[in-house]
Amino acid sequence: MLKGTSACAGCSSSLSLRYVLKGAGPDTVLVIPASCSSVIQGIYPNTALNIPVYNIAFAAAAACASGMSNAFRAVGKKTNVIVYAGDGGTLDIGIQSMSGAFERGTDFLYICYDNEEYGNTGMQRSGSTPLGARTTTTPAGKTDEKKDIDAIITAHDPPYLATACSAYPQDLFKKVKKALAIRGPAFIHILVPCPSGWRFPPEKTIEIGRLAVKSGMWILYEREYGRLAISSPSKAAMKNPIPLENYLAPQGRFAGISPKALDILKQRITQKIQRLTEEEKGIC
Amino acid sequence: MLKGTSACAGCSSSLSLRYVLKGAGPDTVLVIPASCSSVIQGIYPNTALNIPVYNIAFAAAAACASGMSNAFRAVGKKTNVIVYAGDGGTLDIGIQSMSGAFERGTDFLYICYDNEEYGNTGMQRSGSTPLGARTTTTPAGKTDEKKDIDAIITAHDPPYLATACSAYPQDLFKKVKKALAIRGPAFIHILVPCPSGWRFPPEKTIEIGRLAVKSGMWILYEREYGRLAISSPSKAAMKNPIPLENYLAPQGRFAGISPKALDILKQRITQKIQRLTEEEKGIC
Amino acid sequence: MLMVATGNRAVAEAVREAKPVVIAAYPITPQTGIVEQIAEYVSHGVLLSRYIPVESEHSAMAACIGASATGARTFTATSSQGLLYMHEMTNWAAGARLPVVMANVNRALGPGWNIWAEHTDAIQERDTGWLQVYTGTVQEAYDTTLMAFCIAEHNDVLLPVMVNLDGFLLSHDMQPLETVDCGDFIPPLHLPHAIDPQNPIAYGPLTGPDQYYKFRWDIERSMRDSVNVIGQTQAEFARRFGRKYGFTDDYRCDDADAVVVSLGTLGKEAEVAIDALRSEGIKAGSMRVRWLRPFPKLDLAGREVVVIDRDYSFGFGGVLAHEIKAKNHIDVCSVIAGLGGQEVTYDDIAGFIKNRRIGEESWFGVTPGV
Amino acid sequence: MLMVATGNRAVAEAVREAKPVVIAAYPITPQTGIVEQIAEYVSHGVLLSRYIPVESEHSAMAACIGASATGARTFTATSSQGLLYMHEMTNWAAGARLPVVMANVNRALGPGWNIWAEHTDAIQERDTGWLQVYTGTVQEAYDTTLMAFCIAEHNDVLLPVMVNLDGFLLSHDMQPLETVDCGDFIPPLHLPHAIDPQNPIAYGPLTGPDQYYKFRWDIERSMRDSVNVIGQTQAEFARRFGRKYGFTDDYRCDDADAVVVSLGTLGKEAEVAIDALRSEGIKAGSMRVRWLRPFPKLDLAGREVVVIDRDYSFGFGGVLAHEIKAKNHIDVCSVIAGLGGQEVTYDDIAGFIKNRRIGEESWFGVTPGV
Amino acid sequence: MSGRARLALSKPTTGAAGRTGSWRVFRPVIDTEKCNQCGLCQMYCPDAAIDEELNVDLNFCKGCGICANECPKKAIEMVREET
Amino acid sequence: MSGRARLALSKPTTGAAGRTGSWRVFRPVIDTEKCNQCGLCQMYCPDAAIDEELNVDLNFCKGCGICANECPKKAIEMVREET
Amino acid sequence: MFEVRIHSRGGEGGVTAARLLAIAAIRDGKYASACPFYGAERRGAPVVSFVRIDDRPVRVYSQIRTPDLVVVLDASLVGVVDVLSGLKAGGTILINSAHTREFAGYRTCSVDLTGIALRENLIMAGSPILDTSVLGALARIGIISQNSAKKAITEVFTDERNVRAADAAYREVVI
Amino acid sequence: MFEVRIHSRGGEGGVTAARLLAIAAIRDGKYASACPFYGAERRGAPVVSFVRIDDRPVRVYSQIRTPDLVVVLDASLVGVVDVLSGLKAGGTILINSAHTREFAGYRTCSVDLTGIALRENLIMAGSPILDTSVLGALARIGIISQNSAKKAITEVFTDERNVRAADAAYREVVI
Ligand SMILES: Cc1ncc(C[n+]2csc(CCOP(=O)(O)OP(=O)(O)O)c2C)c(N)n1
Ligand SMILES: Cc1ncc(C[n+]2csc(CCOP(=O)(O)OP(=O)(O)O)c2C)c(N)n1
Ligand code: SF4
Ligand code: SF4
Ligand code: SF4
Ligand code: SF4
Ligand code: SF4
Ligand code: SF4
Ligand SMILES: [Mg+2]
Ligand SMILES: [Mg+2]
Repeated sequence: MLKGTSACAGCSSSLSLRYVLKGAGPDTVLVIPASCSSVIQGIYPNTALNIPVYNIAFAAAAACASGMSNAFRAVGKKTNVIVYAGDGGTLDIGIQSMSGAFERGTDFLYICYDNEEYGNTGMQRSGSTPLGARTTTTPAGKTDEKKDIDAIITAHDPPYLATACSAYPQDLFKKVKKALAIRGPAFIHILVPCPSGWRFPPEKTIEIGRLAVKSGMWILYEREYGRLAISSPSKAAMKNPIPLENYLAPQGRFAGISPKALDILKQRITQKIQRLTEEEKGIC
Repeated sequence: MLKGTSACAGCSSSLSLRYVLKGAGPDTVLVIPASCSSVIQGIYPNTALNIPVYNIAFAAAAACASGMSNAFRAVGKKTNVIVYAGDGGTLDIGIQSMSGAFERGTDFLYICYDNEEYGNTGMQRSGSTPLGARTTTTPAGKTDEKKDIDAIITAHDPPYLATACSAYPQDLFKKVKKALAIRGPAFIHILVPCPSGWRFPPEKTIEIGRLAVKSGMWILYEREYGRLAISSPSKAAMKNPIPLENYLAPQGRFAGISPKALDILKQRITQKIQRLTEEEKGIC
Repeated sequence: MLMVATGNRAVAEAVREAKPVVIAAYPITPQTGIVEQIAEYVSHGVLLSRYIPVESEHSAMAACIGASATGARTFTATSSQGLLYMHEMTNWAAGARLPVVMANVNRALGPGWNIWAEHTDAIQERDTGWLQVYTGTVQEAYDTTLMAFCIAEHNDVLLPVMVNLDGFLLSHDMQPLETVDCGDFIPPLHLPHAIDPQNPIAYGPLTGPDQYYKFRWDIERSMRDSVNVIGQTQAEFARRFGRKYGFTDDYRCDDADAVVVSLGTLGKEAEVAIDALRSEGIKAGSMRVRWLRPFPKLDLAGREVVVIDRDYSFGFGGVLAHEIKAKNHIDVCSVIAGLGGQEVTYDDIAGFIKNRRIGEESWFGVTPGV
Repeated sequence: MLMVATGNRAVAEAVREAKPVVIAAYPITPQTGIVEQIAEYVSHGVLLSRYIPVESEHSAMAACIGASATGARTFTATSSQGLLYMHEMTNWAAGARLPVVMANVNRALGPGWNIWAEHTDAIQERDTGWLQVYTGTVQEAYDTTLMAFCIAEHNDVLLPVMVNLDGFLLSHDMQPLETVDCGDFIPPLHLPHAIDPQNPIAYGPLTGPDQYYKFRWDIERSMRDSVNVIGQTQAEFARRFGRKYGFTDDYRCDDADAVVVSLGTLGKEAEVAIDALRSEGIKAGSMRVRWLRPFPKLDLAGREVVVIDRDYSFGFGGVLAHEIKAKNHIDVCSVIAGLGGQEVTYDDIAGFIKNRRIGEESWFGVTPGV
Repeated sequence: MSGRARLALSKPTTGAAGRTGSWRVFRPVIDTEKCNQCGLCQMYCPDAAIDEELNVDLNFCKGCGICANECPKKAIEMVREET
Repeated sequence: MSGRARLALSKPTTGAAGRTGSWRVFRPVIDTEKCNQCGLCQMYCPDAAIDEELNVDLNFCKGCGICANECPKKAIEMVREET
Repeated sequence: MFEVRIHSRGGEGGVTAARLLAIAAIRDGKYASACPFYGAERRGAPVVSFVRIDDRPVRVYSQIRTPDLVVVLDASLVGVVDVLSGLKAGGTILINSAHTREFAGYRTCSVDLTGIALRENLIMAGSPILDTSVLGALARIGIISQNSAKKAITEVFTDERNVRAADAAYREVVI
Repeated sequence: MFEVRIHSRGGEGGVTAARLLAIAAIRDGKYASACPFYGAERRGAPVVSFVRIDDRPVRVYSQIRTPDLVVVLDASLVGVVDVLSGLKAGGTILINSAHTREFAGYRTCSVDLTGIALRENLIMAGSPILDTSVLGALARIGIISQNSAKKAITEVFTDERNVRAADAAYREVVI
């Protein structure tokens, strides 16, 4: 990725993209649906990305990548086909094409960078917005819970699925490499704290990501051919998570969150830690 | 349901619909996307259904029902809003609107009657078609596995989810009643053997459904507020499933299934039985 | 109340006044302001609607359809890709005879991505059975949205209405806005075919070749009847609130030798061009088409006509220009200008009029063959 | 080889001959036969394409776009609701300048559900930058599908082509079909802007107001250039395989006083009507429009023209009738007939011609005001 | 619902798809001797063509044979229709 | 890729969105005394504005302050830009 | 132009019969078209197909109103649909029936195609297949040559039994 | 018609400043329109807004090419964009700057809005907010009345500090 993008200062989606590109290497095509990334890449006639990028309609990324992957494979090309889509383009409007591409066993890597909002249109609620978070369409805090896209993808039984976070770029880098080494559909879900939408000062971007992991609100793991492995930053965090409030407090979007919502968020963390811990044990 | 529909002789989707209507009672609106059910209900100016039925585009059932439910609730009406959709309208083209409606906690019942194919257009592959089954678009047998919609919905954590089968109409009837008694989104997934598409004689419709359950290829259960309960017909079957071949052999669509596909199907059954058994134990 | 508002805000204010029961919408630039403002109203209890934060525009329209089918007033808003994505459902809403009101913020179509004003998004919907109106000022966007509910829900119409406003140019322009207390101006909606849980009816079932066309004809019949309803509604609006609207907004046309016809903000900008031309002694006028569906009778006889299309039908031509040709049996000078937010100033428009060549088409900024 | 085939089968046979690299399609009545036949070919290894069984039409077109962007030949087929559902992506394919070939089996739009022939589905796509051709016989569906690949992929065009066939009437009609060995008739596809993994380029990025319209103009420029390409391709096809096609299919028009203009099978049925009228001494002819985009020059001067529209633009009129009016500066007698598979016989068509009233519109089977 | 029909609205009608009994090739005949009134045939009939009193409505029975197949008493025989 | 441009195709360019360094209000200044060369600032800079030798490219540094915030040695100070 | 209307039920092969008839006519050197009229019916519902045979290409797509020949593949349809509707005076009706039938004013031919199918065990999804055997009867009536009838069947089906069934029908049709 | 162009960066409040100016003009009994020119830029990128003030309704939507007044909310934009572009001869330029500036041929006014914002602690997401204070300066220059400037601010913001900031700017602007 070249310097001088139109991403907000402190944007961790750009940071992630840097490491995705690093991990992917040269023989790669990126498919990008409508999202912050369609803007971050630059305006015609210039782009900040130095691999081919195919821009596509919001709902269509996985299907487009399906066609592309099949066309490359048909002529014997191994080119990596990577979707780099936001949470809206994955969990909401894009879920149909994504689900279909996974069902058909498409040979591609689908990356969802999750800023828990529609960033590009100015921070509206998405299916990925957590309970209690304020967005411009949930000015009093979201009343529905975050959609569990990882469980949804897991239900499609892909050979590789991982979570990552922009605050741990090396971990992300390794996961991208691993995902691309595997044949068939792979999925990486990256939490990317967004200073503009989450309302925290841009210099806190990494810190917030770390707090997400340390509080257990975000857990880093991979599931390879169904086998779960908790990634090291989360190993410690899961044993002894910091108080969730430490993660929420610096973020304007959680200001005034109701005790009830807070409680549910905490419960979910406990449940998720338990579930993943058991799953990891259960199979090893 | 009135007599004289245009369903094929021996159609178990019509049989299911009979029991859905019975279970739902009078204050009910049915939302039906493009599917066999859009035809079964009858041609203008006649219909075989004696409650209001709203026909809607293929991809749009859950969203339409969302709007309907909200409009009824806004004026204080408790009218049951039930989607009666095929597997294609649920797992494939309809998954976006369905997933959204579940995420938003819509107060409705979504029923997917699963004939494991696009019946209305003449038995093409759907995401729900099992591995190895021949359809008109998979003339050599499907090479991808059946999408696990129950796991996908479970990931949305609805208050109620159940599986059913047309061969057990009383069980279905009870589940419909229970689902409608619960506030928020409920899901019932009904396996409906289709003589025309699965290529077995129409008189075997019930038998085939029973074999599906007895072989463990289809497991009857409900999950109420996250608590799993295996339904009685499957309790026995899970302990001592009959050979899968007994289920497959009478069906033309599985003629000549590859040993590899057969093997995977069997593995999946074992895994699923194990997973559900553990889940049931784990939480009780 | 006199405030300063964007076009988006104006639409949201009108919706607040019209009090739909259900609003389902999906954000998209440059419409987002409408959705956000409505979410704000709803969350503050200023508006008692149910706001459904759907996961796509296809679902937005489907949700409006489901709600409207019960007899509830509904509203949505979209733009560009969003409008394209709901195309199946816009057709459905019209066929189901549901008076959904939608604001569409006109924007160009990708690829390349372009978020600026163009009418092609709405123009591609002109066959669907929706009434379409294009607005030129913030006040008009407000007033027209209010009237849209009256018209859509009128028993002689029962068809959805799309209120168009130019992306950014109008959606984000801040202008004086006089809001009204709408009182009983919009009568309660009584949908004759509302779902009644006690009355078993199957809506929109399979309809055979010897029946189907009759329902299509009924759509067209209602379209034709809507001409009166629009006229009455605009007259009633003028009576109550003092602002007059027609099927077109004519500016100094009466004695004009040349008339420029256009949609949306171009038609307001054109007025400035007309003033300039008039001061040069050129007798020109501007006719801004408000209602594109039903297509209005245009009084163009005896004038040379320049049509500016901020849209295009590839392999054919500017849509407004050709619809005028076909309906008015005249030839025109067709100018394609403003695509994708291309800047078109009043000077440019004055130039179009001065340099008009009847029977020819030109693309503003393009030298053919290059 | 002489066989008996349905229109659907003919399209599948042509696709087999054209050997696309990737086919992505979704079933819908009455197009299903195409998809099923192709799946059969692929599964038997008769056709070495990759067939992607997508989960919707939006995805079908998206997959074709992704594949085509790599420079691969692609094909899809749809109908009615499916075409509406992919509307966003048909626009995208054209804007991305990808020579996707699609068969569309014309069918009416819901609600009520109706699976029979009507052209409104494709007509609503006429602005998108797709070339559109309508066929009238099984043989023509086959031949035209072959030619569609040549035309779409031609360097002067590089736009997608939609081959239309009337639902059931043509898609399911079984007629003699002479298949060909197409040899090098369709040259290999060399997409100048194919993705090259070694060449970092961002496709279709955000494009500003001062650039966007230039790319739109290039679509139109290619549309205009396609006229030559179509002419050449049709000539070359005639040279190689002996069957001649034009922009229109004219039947006994030369000395006709009255000409009936229509699309698809209606135009073949009209020939029978013409024979009957001629035998009564009435000098009538039939002009069946094949290419609707680019819109062809029609030689209609001096004749009375009856246009049959199996489509409608509500609040406006029959689309073909009005496009002819606008382009040919004539008035016509507009007949709306055949919607939703409404039966239209040659006797009916003879009646339309005999009872024509230039300047009027009538709906077949409808008495207005009733 | 008065006034003109604006869209296709269907009303409940027995035989919405016609007298579907005519589709039948084989007809179920219940042997009341063998029958034990268990009601399974009624329960499983997809076309609701058997009523509580175990009368088969031959106007609408499509002859699928499910009732015969499921009858625990083998009390139903499928008999070829005369043509 | 030769010939006329049929669709918008962008080429890689440094500063695709202009000299984004001008967005900055505060500028990172590295105190080479305190710095231990750990590279974390470089690793975390979303705009890749710090190179391996720890030079900040002020043409493109947006001044987000992440580097300063993450520096374990507190070796980076954010200094208000002159206007 | 010789116009044929075929009455059958979904699943019985009426559409295929029409197709085979068109192929046979073409193999006889004529032009033909076959066109099923599709409702959205499922298996078992009455359907109708049309075949036109002519010396020049067929250009008509509308339904046949006044057939020269009516074929009834399922005798139970008589009474359910008006199979004689529009049949030209003196026209022919061919009916699948175990016993001979009489339709006043028309030339009536009957043949027990169902019996033949059951004999040859030509059954699919519970229904007897009648689409190939009927060609034999049509050849006997003189609509197509027996040779072309066979050709048509073998072009479409590999199973020998189809030809045998057609031969049987050729022999057994009662004119 | 009096035409104003405002230069700022995304997030600094240029659009709101334009809006407030239009409100104030309307409260002065005039007609006005304010129109940001939107790119798809994110926070931090240069943006430009336009305000037109007139005695009759404004009907122009195209950009202002020859402004009467240019407002520069972010002095760092000065070499980055041509802030003087088209400014009418003798026109005014108001710039947010801690020290006075000179633009030859124009009436130059400067005011340290950033300083005022930092003093009043008007900071959002790390950026100082300038949109309210600038109204004070504009009032002082005479584009709007001081009264209407205050009205506009209080119509939109409840926070007292905004009015204080505007007052400060009114006092401190160097003309
Ligand atoms: C069909 C359609 N609807 C809406 C939009 C407008 N839109 C563009 S990007 C976007 C939000 C994207 O959100 P997400 O996928 O989370 O990515 P982010 O912007 O957060 O990076 C929206 C709503 C669109 N381009 N297309
Ligand atoms: C957008 C769209 N695409 C395709 C179709 C055609 N279509 C109608 S029903 C159907 C299959 C339905 O399958 P399923 O949902 O499984 O229901 P079933 O027919 O099996 O009962 C299809 C492909 C359509 N109506 N709309
Ligand atoms: S809105 Fe958030 S995700 Fe989007 S560019 Fe800005 S910081 Fe990055
Ligand atoms: S195709 Fe199958 S599901 Fe559909 S009506 Fe026939 S039997 Fe029932
Ligand atoms: S044969 Fe089938 S339709 Fe007839 S009564 Fe028995 S179960 Fe019902
Ligand atoms: S299933 Fe058999 S035994 Fe039971 S009621 Fe029916 S006929 Fe009698
Ligand atoms: S301030 Fe931000 S953009 Fe500048 S070098 Fe540091 S991390 Fe990079
Ligand atoms: S983070 Fe700090 S210590 Fe590490 S290299 Fe950067 S300046 Fe030096
Ligand atoms: Mg996002
Ligand atoms: Mg199905």
